[in-house]
This record gives sequence, C-alpha cells and structure tokens, in this order.
Amino acid sequence: MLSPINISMESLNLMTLAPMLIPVVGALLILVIDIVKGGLHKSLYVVLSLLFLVMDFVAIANASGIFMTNGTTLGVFDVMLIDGLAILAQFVIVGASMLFIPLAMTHKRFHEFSYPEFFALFLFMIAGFQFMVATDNLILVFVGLETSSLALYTLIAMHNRDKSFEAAVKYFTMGALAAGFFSFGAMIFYALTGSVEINKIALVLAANGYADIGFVLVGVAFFLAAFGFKLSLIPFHTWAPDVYEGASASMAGYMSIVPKIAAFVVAMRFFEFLVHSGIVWLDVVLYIVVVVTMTASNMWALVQTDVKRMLAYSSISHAGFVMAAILIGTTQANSALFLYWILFSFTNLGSFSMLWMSRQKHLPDHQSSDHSYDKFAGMIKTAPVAALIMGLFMLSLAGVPPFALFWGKLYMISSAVTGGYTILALIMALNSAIAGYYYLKLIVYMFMKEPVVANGGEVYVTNATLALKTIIGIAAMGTIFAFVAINPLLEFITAFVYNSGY
Amino acid sequence: MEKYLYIALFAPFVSSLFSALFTATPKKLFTGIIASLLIFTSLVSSTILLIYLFKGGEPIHVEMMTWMATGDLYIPFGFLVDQVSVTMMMVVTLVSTVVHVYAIGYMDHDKGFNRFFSWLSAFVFSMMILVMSDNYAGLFIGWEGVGLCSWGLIGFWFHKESASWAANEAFIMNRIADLGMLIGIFLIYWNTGTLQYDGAFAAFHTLDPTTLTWIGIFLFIGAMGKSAQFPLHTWLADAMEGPTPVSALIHAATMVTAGVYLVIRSNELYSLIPDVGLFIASLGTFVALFAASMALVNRDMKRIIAYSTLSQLGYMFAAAGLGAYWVALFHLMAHAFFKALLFLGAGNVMHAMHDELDPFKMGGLKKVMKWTWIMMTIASLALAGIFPFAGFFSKDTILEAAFADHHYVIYGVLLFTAGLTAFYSFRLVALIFHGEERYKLFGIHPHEAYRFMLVAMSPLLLFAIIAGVFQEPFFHMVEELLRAHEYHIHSHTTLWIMLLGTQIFVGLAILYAYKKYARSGIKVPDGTSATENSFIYKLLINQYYIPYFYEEYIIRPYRELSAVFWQKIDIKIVDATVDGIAGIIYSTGEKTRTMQSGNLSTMLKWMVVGLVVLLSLAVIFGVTVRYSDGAASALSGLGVM
Amino acid sequence: MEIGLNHYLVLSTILFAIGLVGVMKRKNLLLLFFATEILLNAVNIAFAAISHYYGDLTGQMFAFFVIAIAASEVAVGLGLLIVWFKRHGTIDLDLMTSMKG
Amino acid sequence: MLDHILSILIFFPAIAAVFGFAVQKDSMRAYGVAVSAIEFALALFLWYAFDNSVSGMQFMEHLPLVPAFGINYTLGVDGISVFIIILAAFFTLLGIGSLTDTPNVKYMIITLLFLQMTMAGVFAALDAIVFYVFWELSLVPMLYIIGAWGGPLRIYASIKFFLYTFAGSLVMLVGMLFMAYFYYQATGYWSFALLDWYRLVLPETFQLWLFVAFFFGFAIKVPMFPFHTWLPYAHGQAPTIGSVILAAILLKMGTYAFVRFSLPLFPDAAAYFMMPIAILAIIMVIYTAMVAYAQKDIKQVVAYSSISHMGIIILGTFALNVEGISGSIFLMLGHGVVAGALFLLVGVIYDRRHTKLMSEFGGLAHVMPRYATIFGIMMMASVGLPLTINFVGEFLSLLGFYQQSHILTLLAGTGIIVGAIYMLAAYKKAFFGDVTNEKNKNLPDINKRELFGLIPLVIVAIWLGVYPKPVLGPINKSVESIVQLMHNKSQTELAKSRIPDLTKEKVVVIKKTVIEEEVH
Repeated sequence: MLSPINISMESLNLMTLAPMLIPVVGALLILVIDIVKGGLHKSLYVVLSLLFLVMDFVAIANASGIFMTNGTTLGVFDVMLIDGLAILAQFVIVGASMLFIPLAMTHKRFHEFSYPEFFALFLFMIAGFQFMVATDNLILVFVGLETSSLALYTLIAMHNRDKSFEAAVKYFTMGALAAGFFSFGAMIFYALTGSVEINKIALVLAANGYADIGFVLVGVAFFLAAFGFKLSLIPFHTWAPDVYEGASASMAGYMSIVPKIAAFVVAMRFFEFLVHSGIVWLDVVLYIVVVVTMTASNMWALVQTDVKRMLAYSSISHAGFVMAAILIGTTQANSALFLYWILFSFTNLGSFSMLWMSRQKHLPDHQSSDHSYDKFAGMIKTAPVAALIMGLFMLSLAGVPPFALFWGKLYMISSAVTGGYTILALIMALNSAIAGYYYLKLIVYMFMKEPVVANGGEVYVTNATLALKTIIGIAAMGTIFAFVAINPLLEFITAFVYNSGY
Repeated sequence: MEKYLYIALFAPFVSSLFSALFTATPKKLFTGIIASLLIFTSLVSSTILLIYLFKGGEPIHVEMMTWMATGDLYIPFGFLVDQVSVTMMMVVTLVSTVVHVYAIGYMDHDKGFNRFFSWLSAFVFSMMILVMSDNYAGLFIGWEGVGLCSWGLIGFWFHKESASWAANEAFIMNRIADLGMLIGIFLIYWNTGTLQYDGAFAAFHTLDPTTLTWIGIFLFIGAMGKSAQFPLHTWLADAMEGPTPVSALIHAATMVTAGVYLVIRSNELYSLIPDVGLFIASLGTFVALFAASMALVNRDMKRIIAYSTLSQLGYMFAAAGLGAYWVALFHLMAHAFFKALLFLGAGNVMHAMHDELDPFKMGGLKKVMKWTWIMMTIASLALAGIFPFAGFFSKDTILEAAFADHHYVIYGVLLFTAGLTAFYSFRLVALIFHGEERYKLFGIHPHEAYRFMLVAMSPLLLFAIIAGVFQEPFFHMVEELLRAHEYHIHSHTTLWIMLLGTQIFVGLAILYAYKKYARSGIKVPDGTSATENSFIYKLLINQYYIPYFYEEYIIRPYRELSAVFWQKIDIKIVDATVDGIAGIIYSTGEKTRTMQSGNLSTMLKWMVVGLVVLLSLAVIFGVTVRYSDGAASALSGLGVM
Repeated sequence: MEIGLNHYLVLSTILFAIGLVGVMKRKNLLLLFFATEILLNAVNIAFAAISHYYGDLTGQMFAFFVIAIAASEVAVGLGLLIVWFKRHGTIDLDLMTSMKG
Repeated sequence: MLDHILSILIFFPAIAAVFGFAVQKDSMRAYGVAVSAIEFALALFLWYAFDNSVSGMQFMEHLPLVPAFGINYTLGVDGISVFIIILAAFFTLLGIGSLTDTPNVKYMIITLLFLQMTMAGVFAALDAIVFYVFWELSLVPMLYIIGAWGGPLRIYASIKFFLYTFAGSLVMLVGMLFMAYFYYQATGYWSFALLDWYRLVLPETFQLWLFVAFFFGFAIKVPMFPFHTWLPYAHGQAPTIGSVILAAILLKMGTYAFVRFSLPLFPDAAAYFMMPIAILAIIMVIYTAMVAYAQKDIKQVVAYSSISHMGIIILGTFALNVEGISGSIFLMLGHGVVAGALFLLVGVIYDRRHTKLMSEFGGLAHVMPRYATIFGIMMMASVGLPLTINFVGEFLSLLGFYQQSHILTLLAGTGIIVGAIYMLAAYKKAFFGDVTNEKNKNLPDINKRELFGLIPLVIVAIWLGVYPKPVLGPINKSVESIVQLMHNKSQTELAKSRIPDLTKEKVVVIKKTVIEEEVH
C-alpha cells in the first residue's frame, strides 16, 4: 500500500526552475509562431530571443538576490541546486548569449538564421546549459549536457556548408563517445556510493576513507575524459579546431565560451572535493593535462594560417589556463576562473564577431580560407577603426595590460602563486608570452603589411549592420575599460564563490 | 687678485668660443688677432699673479661653484693659484701667446684658420683648468680637455689618413692612462673622503704605505700617458702629424708636461713613498736614454724634436722621482721655452721647404733663413745644456740631484744621454742649415718666415737664453711649497769637475755632430749604406719595433677579436640561442600538428587513448597505493602539492 | 553458479570495451553510431544491476534517461548522416578530412 | 592642478592622441608639436613645483582601482623619477618637432603621443600593477613604430623586441604577485603599493628568488648581456624617431626599475648578487664595446654603445652606495640625451643617403661641417669627456662601485678606453679623410628642422655636464633615503657591510682600504 505522495509546493521551490523555464517557453513560442505563420523575417526571432534572454537574465538576477539573503537554495526534490556557482555561471551563459544573438542580424543573408528553428534550438540549448550548472545531480547534469549538445550539433550543421556538416558529424560522434564516458563514470560512482548526487558521493567516499581508491580513480578517469572533451583538454581536444573552423565565426565564438563555462562549473563541483581530499594522482594528472593543454595548443596555434583556426587553438589554450583553477582549488582560484571567463567572453566574442563581420558570401580566388591571415594584410590602411578594434582584441587575448584579459590572467596567476603552485605560475606566464606571438602575427598582418589584393576595406565590414557594430562596440568597451569593472566584479564573484563553499 | 685669476682662466675660453663662431666661414684674420690678444690678456693676468706671489703674497684659493655633490662626495670648481701653479700658468700662457701669434702667419693659407684658433684657445683653457684646479677631479677635467684638444689639433688636417689615425691613437693612448688616473682618484676618495688637494694631502699622512703606493702608482700611470712615458710613448711621435704650432705648444711645452706637473703637484704623496719615486726616476731615466737613442737616426725633423721632448720629459721625471720637485718644475719651464722655440723654428723650415721634413733633403739653409738658424742653434744649445743657456741650469741641477742622492746609475745614464742629446740636436742643425744646399735637387725655393712670426718667437729666444738667471729666485719662491732643498755636492772640487766634465762631454758631442753632418757630400740615404743595414740602425729607425709590436699584437688581435665577438659569439651563439628557443617551439608545433589529421577515426582513437592512459595511470596508482605507502610520498615529493 | 552483481558489471565493462573498439575501428558512420549505442547500453545494464543491488531506484531512472538521450542522439545523428550522404554519396569516415592541421 | 599634475602629464597626451584622429593629415605635425610642447611645459612646471628639499614622494595621487586585490592607482615622483619624466616629455617634443618626412605621419604622431603616456606612467607609478600596466603598454606603440616604419627586417625586429620583453616581464609579474602575496601573509591585506612593500622585510631566500624573477623583466629591458640581442635588431630596423625614444627613455625603464624595485625591496639579495651582476655589467661594457667596434653600420655602433653604457649604469646601481646610485641615475639621463642625439644624428645622414654603412661615407666633415661638429660634440659626450653630461654619471657610477671592488672597477673602467676606440674609429671612417664617394659631394648640411632637435640636446649635454647640481641634488636626496632604507632593511652581514649606513656621523673616517682586502 503506497502512502499518497504528500509534497508541499513550498518545498518544491519551483522558483528555482524559473530561469530555465523562460528560454524553454520562448523556444516553444517561436515554434508556435512559425507554425501559425511561416516565412517571417529573422529580426522578429532575434528580438524575441533577446527578449526572453533578458527575462532570463532578470530571473537569474532575482535568484542572485535570494542567494545573497538566504544562501544556497535547493528545489524540486533537491535536484536543483541554486548556489553562487550556478548563478554566476548562468549570468555568463545568458549574458554571452545576449551578446551572441544579435549577430544573426548580418548584412548578407546566411542560411541558418532564416530558420526559426535555429532560434528555438538556441533557446533550448541555453536551458540545457542552465540545467547543467544548477544541479549537483549527475542525471540532470547528463540530461542538460545532452540537451544542449544535441542542440549545438544541429546549430553548427545549420550553417549549411560542407565544412559545417563535417564539423557537426565530428563533434557529434565524439560527443556521443564522451556521453558514454560520462555515463560510465557516473555508473562507477553510483556503484561505489549508491548515489548520483555529487555532495552525497563526496560524503560517502569521505566516510569510508576512500577505501576503493582504485575504483574511484577509474571513475575520475572517465569523468576527466568526459569533461576533457567538453573543455577541449588535450588529448580530447581534437574536435575543437575542426568544429570552430566548420562553424560560422559567431557560433565558434559562442562555443568557445558558453559550453565551456557550463562544463567548468560541473568540473568544479565534481573535482573540488577530490582535489581537497588529497588524491595526489588527480593533482599530478590535472597538472600534466593543464600544462600540456596550455603549451601544446599554443604551439599549434603558432603554425596556423587561418585566423579562425588560430583562435580555436588559442581558445583551447585559454581553457587549459583556466583549468588550472580547478587544479589549484582555492576560493581565489575559483573566483579567478569566473573573472577570467567573464573577461574572456567579452574579448573572444568580440574577436570572433570581427571575423564574422568580415565573412564573405563567396570565397574569392586569392583566399585559401574564410579568414586567412592574408585577408587582413594592410587592414590599417583601408579600415583603420576595424583594424584598431581587432588589434585591441588581440592584445587583450595576449594579456597586455590594461585590457580585459590581463586582469583575468593576473588574478589567475596570483591564485597559482597563493596556492603554492610556483612552477605552474611560471609556466602560465611563459605560455602567455608564447601566445603573444600568434596574436601579434595578426597585428603584424593588419598594421605592418601591404594588402595582398587592393581592396577598399569593405571586405572587413561586409556583414556590418548596426546590431553587429553595437555588439562589437560593447565588447571593445568591455575590453578597454575592464579595469573599472574589475573591483565590483571581483567582490561579487568572490562573495558568491565563497558563500557556495568553494 | 681673484679678478686676475678669473681673467687668466677665462680669457682663453672666450677666445675659443669667439673663434668657434666662425668655424664654418672662410678665413677671418681678426679671429687670429683677437684670439692672440685674449691669450695675451691671460698672460698679463698670470704675470700679475706671479708678481703678487713672488712678492710673498698668499696663494689664492677660490671656489667658483659646486660641480658634483652626492653622498659624501663634494667636488667644486675650485681654483688655486700658488707658486707651483702660477709657474705653470706663466709657461702655458707665454708659450701659447707666442704660438698664437706665430700661427697667424703659419696657418695663413689654411682653410681651417678660424677652426684652428678655436681649438688652440680651447687647449689653453683646458690647460689652465688643469694647472689651476684645486682638486683632482678638476685636474682631470683639464686632463681630458687637453686630450680632446690634442685630438682635434693632431687631426686638424683630417683629410689625411695618417693625421686622423694619429689623432685617434693619441686620444686612445691617453685614455688608457686616464683610466689609471681615474682609479687613482677613486682610491684617494675612498681613502681620504675628499678630492681637494689640501684635504687629501693632510689625510695622506694617516694612510698606510700600501694604499699610498697604490695611489701613487695609479696616478703615475695617468702621468705616463699624458707625458708619453714608455710604454705609452708611441703616440707622441705620431702626433707630429698636427700643424707645427700645435707640436710646439702641446707636444713640447705644455700638455706633455702635465704628467710631470701631476707628480710635482702630488709631491706630498710621492715624498711619502720613495720606492715609487725611485721607480719613476728609473723609468724617467730609461725613457731619456731610450728616446734619445731613437732620435739619433730618425730622418723626420719633427720626430727628432719629438723624441728629444720625450727624452727631456724623462729627465723631468727622473728629477721628480728623486724628490727634486722644484728642479723638475724648473726644467719643465726652461724646456718649454727652448723646445717651443725649436719647434717653431722647425715650422719655419717646413714652411720654407714646402712641408718637407727630411733634413737630409735640406742643407745650407742658413743663408736664406738666417734668423731661424740663429734661433734654432741657440735653442739647441740650450737643449744640450751649454752654459749659459737655460738648459744648463736646469739639466745640470738634475744631474747634481741624482749624484747627490747617490743614484750613480741614474746619474751616469743621464749624463750619457746629455751627450746623445747634444749629438742629435746638432745633427739636425747641421743637416738643415749647414753643408751643401741639397734642397735644390728637389726644386724648392725656400724663404724666411714672416717678420712678425720671428718677432713673436723672440720672447722664447730671450727666455731660452736667460732663463737660468731665474733659478735662484724660482727656488726661493717654490721652496716652501715643494719642501725644496738646494742640491750641493759637498765637495766643491767634485762639483767643478762634474760641471766642466759635462760641458766638455757635451761640447765634444756637438763637435762630432758638426763634423759628421755639416760637411759636404752628405747624401740622401737610400737604404744601401752599411750603417743603414746594421742591426742597431734598423732597431732605432723602427723605434725598437714597438709600433710594429702594438699593431701586430694588440691592435690587430683586438680588431679580429671584435669581429669574432660580433659574428661568432653575438650572432652565432647569443642571438642564435634566443632564436633557437623560439625555433624549437615553432618547429615542435609544426611537427606535432599532424596529430590533428582531420580523420574522425583518428580523433576518436585519441580520445580512447587518452582514456586508456588515464585508466592505466589510475590502476597503477591504485595498485601502488594499496601495496606501498612509499610511492605516495614519492609522488607528493614531485612538488605537486 | 549464482549470477551476482559482479557478473553484470563485468558484462557491462566487456560490452563497453567492445563499444570502444567499435568506435575506433569502424569506418562506416552508421556502424560507428551503433558502436556508441553499445557504449550507452552497456552502461544501462550496469545501472540496472546496481540499482537492483542497492534497492534504489535512482539507477533505473538514470538508465531511462540514458535510453531517452540515446534515442534523441540517434535522431540527430541520423539526420546529419542523411544530409551528408545526400551531398557526398558516401558515409565513409576517411573521406571526411577537409579540415586538419 | 598640482594635486593631479602627474595624472595630467600621463593622460593629456593620450587624450590628445585620440583627438588627433580628427586632425587633418597636413596639420598633424603642428598639432603634434603643440601637444608635446604643452606636455613638456607641464613637465617643466612639475620641476618648478618640485620641492628639492624633500627626499620622499611628491605629488602623490591615490585612487582605488581594485581595492579588493590591493591594486590602487597610486602615483608620485621623487628626485629619481622626476627628471626621467621631464626627459621623456623633452624627447617627445624634440622627436615630433624634428620628425622628417614620413609616410602616414599622422599615425606616427598619434603613436608617439601614446608612447609618451606610457613613459610618463611608468616613471610616475607607485603601484606595482600600474607600473606593470604602463610598462607593458609601452611595448605596443614601439612595436608599431618599428614594425610599420622600419627597415626591411622590421617585422622580425619588432616581434623579437615585443616577445622578448614581454616574456621577461611576465616572469617579473609572477614575482610581483609573490611579493603581494607575502605582503598579504604578513599583514592580511593585499597590496601592490610600492611604499607598502618598502616596509616589508623578507627572509633572504625569498629575496633571492624574487630578485631573480624581477631581474628577468628588468635585465631584458635594459638590456643586459646575454639578453641584449633584440636591441641591435630593434635599433637597426627602427626609424630614427623610434631609435631615439627607445634609447633615450625606454631602456631606462629597466635600470630605473632596478633602483625602484630590486634595491629597496631586496637589499640582501642585491648585496648577494652584486658581484655576478657586476660581472655581467662588465661583460656588457667591454664585450659590446668590442662588438660595436666590429660594426659596419653606424647605427649599430650607436646601438651597441647603448648596451655598453647601460653596463656602467648597472654597475653604478649595484654599487649600493649613494655615489654609485646617484651616478647611475644621472647617467640614465645623460645616456638618454646623448644616445638620443646620436640616433637623431644618424637619422640625418640616413635621410640624405638612405644608407647607414660607414664605408659609404668618409670625409663628411668637408661637406657637412656643422653636422660634423654636432656629431663630434655628442661623440665626445658619449665617450664621457668631463664637462659633458655623461662624465658626471660615469664618474660617479665607477667611483661608487670602487668602494665594492677594486679589480672589477678597473675592468669596467676599460670601458672608457674601448668606448673611445669604437666611437673614434666610427667618426674617423665617416667624417675624416677625403670625400671619395661621388654621392656625398653635394650633401646639404644640417637643416633647421634637424637643428631644432639637436641644439637643445647639445645645450643640455653641456649644461648638465658643467652644472649638474640642479638635477644631482634632488637625485642625491632621494637616493640617500633609499640607501638608508636598504641598510635598515638588510639582515645579512654581507648586505650590512656592502650597504653603507648614512646615519653614522659624517667624519672623514679612514676606511679600511679596499685594495688591501683584495690583495690579501
């Protein structure tokens, strides 16, 4: 005889779901509109998506207000976990998405944006990411991960070029493998502890003193592989350059930011307790992975001939750099991760948007790829403002002060220093110097070379519309004047991270 | 009196600046005249100061302004006119006045007339700073300043390769010595806390002998360069590339004696370290002989006089080293007069002979250049030390001093050198003015110099004749400052024998020179005679192969080593390392990028391989932890935690 | 012999390994998708077994979600595959190498 | 205005540069001269308002930037930095004023104004991060100047310049973060303020490591042997104006930073590393002088001579006494003036002949007497003739170091010999002899625009050589306080013995002789 299920709506705390539901509702609305009346202009969908994202953002802001007064809240059978990390990550996710979506308003028409489904999938994907970060239940993580991933594969494929299909297939297949890794890893921990909630897993493991350390490590290895795929850590990174190249530049920029922050938050939740429980193996492995990811991807970025592919490798390197925060595992490091990523999202979205703005509909003969270095030669002569902005983004990515990313690097290296990882701090610093070369290479092309083929500069702004320019302007402002925002950001982030217990 | 001090000091400076205004314009006669007048003003002021001091006035010490002051270091622009410096001022201004006037004529046709006077006056100014400064740093200003002017004047005819080479050689050689001087100054500062003469001298008495010896040695190294003592002597002969008035003023009368002045100035130091003094005296004696020997065979009129200068500087150092500072100073003064005269005379001859320098190509010039002949003969007599000319009083006193101090070797060598001096001086006079008129073979029509040039030279002639008169008054003037004592050989008989003996020896040398070179039938040497092929002759004419040695074993290796440093070390090693590191990083990227083959199968394999590696690491670690506690600590020892 | 939890787990591991080998070896895109399905279903077996072992429903829930996700994965995967086949007339992996380096 | 004069000095040129985009191309030069003249006037006003009797920081400004992490916008100048700021403004004015006809002159002037901002910022910053910001930012305009207006190898040269310096300063950044962390550990607050750090006494081993970290950043910038190879390329390829600013101001950042950071923060380490660094400095002096002698390109001669002079500056800095440090700071100014002028002079001839090879010239003194005169004066200043600006610095630097080591000073002193050798040889090759090359027969002498750049430098070179007091006085004051600070902070016997204590009564003590120690 089952007793009737008696659950008070209070304890369900459905408000915790609000931020995720808003994009879902938005996506459904878009689909309904399309069914009712097809063939509407993309600007409608762009604005609608933006509207729902704004509402989402407000909802998160509301949640952050609650967090500040009440601390961490659980909801929906304790599956939802709204702590500082979740809120911060959602801010980044939704904020970056808001910066991304106006990029659809290009001057030239591109295939994907003519489908309303694109926007619906996009909103679904955001909801998936939000679920991923706002829980410590591995099931929900898995569901969120796959929801967003599947949507993302489709979005990439919608660019409708051979290369984008190839990229989608590669990404998809490897993603499926990673999903296998993730589920197997979850299974091992379930077998070991009888739970799929990270905090319970941690409690049980700590209670039995990591008796089955060998199996724990096997599980960790599977998880590391799964997160390694998502975070493009070497050797699980191989999809990244191809997918970035195949996807549209705006999508590539988006991919370098949002999926990774979601994965970082999950990784942080998962590895936090392991790192702190003194498992040397994990330290060693993470150390090696971080260093190899930073360094090797830098070396590969050096030899690229296409700017977008170079930026892809550079994104891998940045991910490795930030992964160090999880290795270090102090509050400062975790705060540094968020600070870094927020600043990175401005700069990186900005630079990818610049590429996007210069995307031609058809490839001219003298260009080997969409964004080859040659294309940017002598840009200062024909499009000085665009060249200056692009140069600014490159300097920021290289970590030249006082531009945005410098502060991220500063705080990140400082956390390595504070955490006692001196050698790591030095490696991080020197890697920034190596990275300087390839960012500089683009600056050299733009400022110090003559154009390969005479052009009036239109090629660099062929897609420019007010919307694109606004986004790039916001990114540029954010990059230049980051130093004003560092203090409030830092205080905000540190408070949230600290109060979440990380 | 301070007024005169400043006039004496700055008149040459004004003169230099004034002439400098016209360096880029064609010849302006008035620059020469105004410069000469200003230098003359300086001479007058110096004379007033001399008279003041001679009458027993207190030394004048002024501090114009601070130069450098930091930490404990305090260096002012301070000037001191005492008995010693006023003597130098007199010598400098007198000779320079003469040379300035003379140069108006000598540089008559030169394009760089105005530039010449600017440099020349600048030199006088530097020299005045050198002698008047009241501290070692100020002395060093003048020291380097005269070096600079000497560079500019030796290389005055810079279109000549040899001239600019000689200028650089002189500057660099002097720099080598200046380093020694600089080190000496540092030592003085860190040991006494001051660079002022009075303060430093007072402190010297409290220092230990080792330190003093080092100070003495380093200061003397400085003096060696400026006074062209062995082994830094080669520049002086090469410096004869400069215009002759320059040689007269700088490389005979004034600048080269700065080294002697330094030793005399620092007499309080050197009297505390007699060992160093003896070394100085020995070196001076050696140089006296060494230089005189080279003068014996040389065939360049100006170089012969230059070697003679070198030789006489050796005398001065010998005196100063033996503690006979006033004798050295007196010889310095006397020498300045007759040697400048000799040079200016040589300048007349050069002018007459269209810059021909080989005396073998002259001969019989006394007919056309009577006054020059007289002047040069008297100057040579003075140089040889014949009574009653200036050289007799000064040089003989040096010999007496050496004898009285029982340094018989020094005495002997110096005496012998006196004979050599007489010989080569009159060899020169004989070759130029006597004998056949060989110049006719070369189609030259010599003429006497301008009258005003000869008049300008006359003060020097006068002093070359009568300077000896001033020996006693001079002695009394500087007595107090230089703690001088008159050198008296105890036995009058000895003294007389010495005096007479010296005179006879020197006289014989002169006669021999005349006999050998004033006769007819002298030929221009062509490298065939037996003498010219003898070992000694070759050794002497090649200056003991020292310039050759420098060229082969110092200059050339330096040049080659520089090239090696640049091309081998800097480019091939240091820079290549930097580029190599960058290259390694780049090529690693280039090589490993094939890992990204683009084939999905490979990409999947990488993922699986990554997982397998992680798993095997996990298994290995799990197993090790289970079976050994040691491994864990070893791992944590890697510095991960 | 009693069939215990360990047997299920071993079976699951073996299946997973088979899946991995398949992922590495298959050059045909369709067969590759099959291999990934094997991976996920290997996990499902283990989840079900563990769930039974602990008497806890979470594992089974996880398994259901995995099944659902596997299904949607197939949908997306097949969609991509069809487009690819339409364009190129082949689903051989080795011909899919336009981007590299 | 006085309260914010440093900020005005820093940001006025930057704002003016931004406005400069709106100025029409042909009027840009006038705009540049006007802006830099105002900047220079401001700098002079700074000097006028500067209180010579104060040894500490003046015109302090404070604005929290990232208080949570201890980063504040703190500015201030003392006797050490004020003159370098003035010199930077001076050179920007002269550089823009004497700028020859360049393509894209507008961008060039805008870049120079940005560069001026960073230069003023570096020397006025009293917060390590602010310092670092300007330090790194200064690379960017210079990168552009070399890369866009340089010679055939300009891209290689500019990238090498950028990356080399960038790599070094990142290591330095790690050092700074450590320093801040130690401060945090000691006090519980994050702080990057230099004046806070000054109060921190670190254990010797920490000092050693941190010193090394900072050393990389500074040594590459200076540049010290063996990190110097970027410099010849940068100078060789840079346009005249680039070389001038690089030599005159940018290199000084490294040596200035040694005085500002390494010495007062790590006195024990400074004393510990004194000898190795002195040996490096001596290698710089002699080795690079010899390399300079082997050069065929006159600009490379001047470039290597810069390295050689920087060796003396380093030596003076690591004398660790007032005389040496004051001398090295003065020599920074002196070398700035002289090297800047020499590069301008090389530029004059390059503009006329488009070659810098000495073999192309010879006998220039005949055709260009005014040029030869100014070159001669600057050459003599470069070899350190007394009464020129360089002598004061060199003399004091060597004098200072003599207290520490007899033999090493003697070796370093050979710099005055080898320096004379390459300079005179170069001068002889270019100016003396007959005019052999037809192309040189009708070269015009120096023109008004070039004189505008050169005459002030000649005047300064001689004025400060004759009467250094107005500059040396304030420098001395501030250096004394730094030396005293170092002495008070030092813990090891070695450091105590090497860094003099200035509070001792000033009597002329007969110090134990230096030589004796070494001989025995």
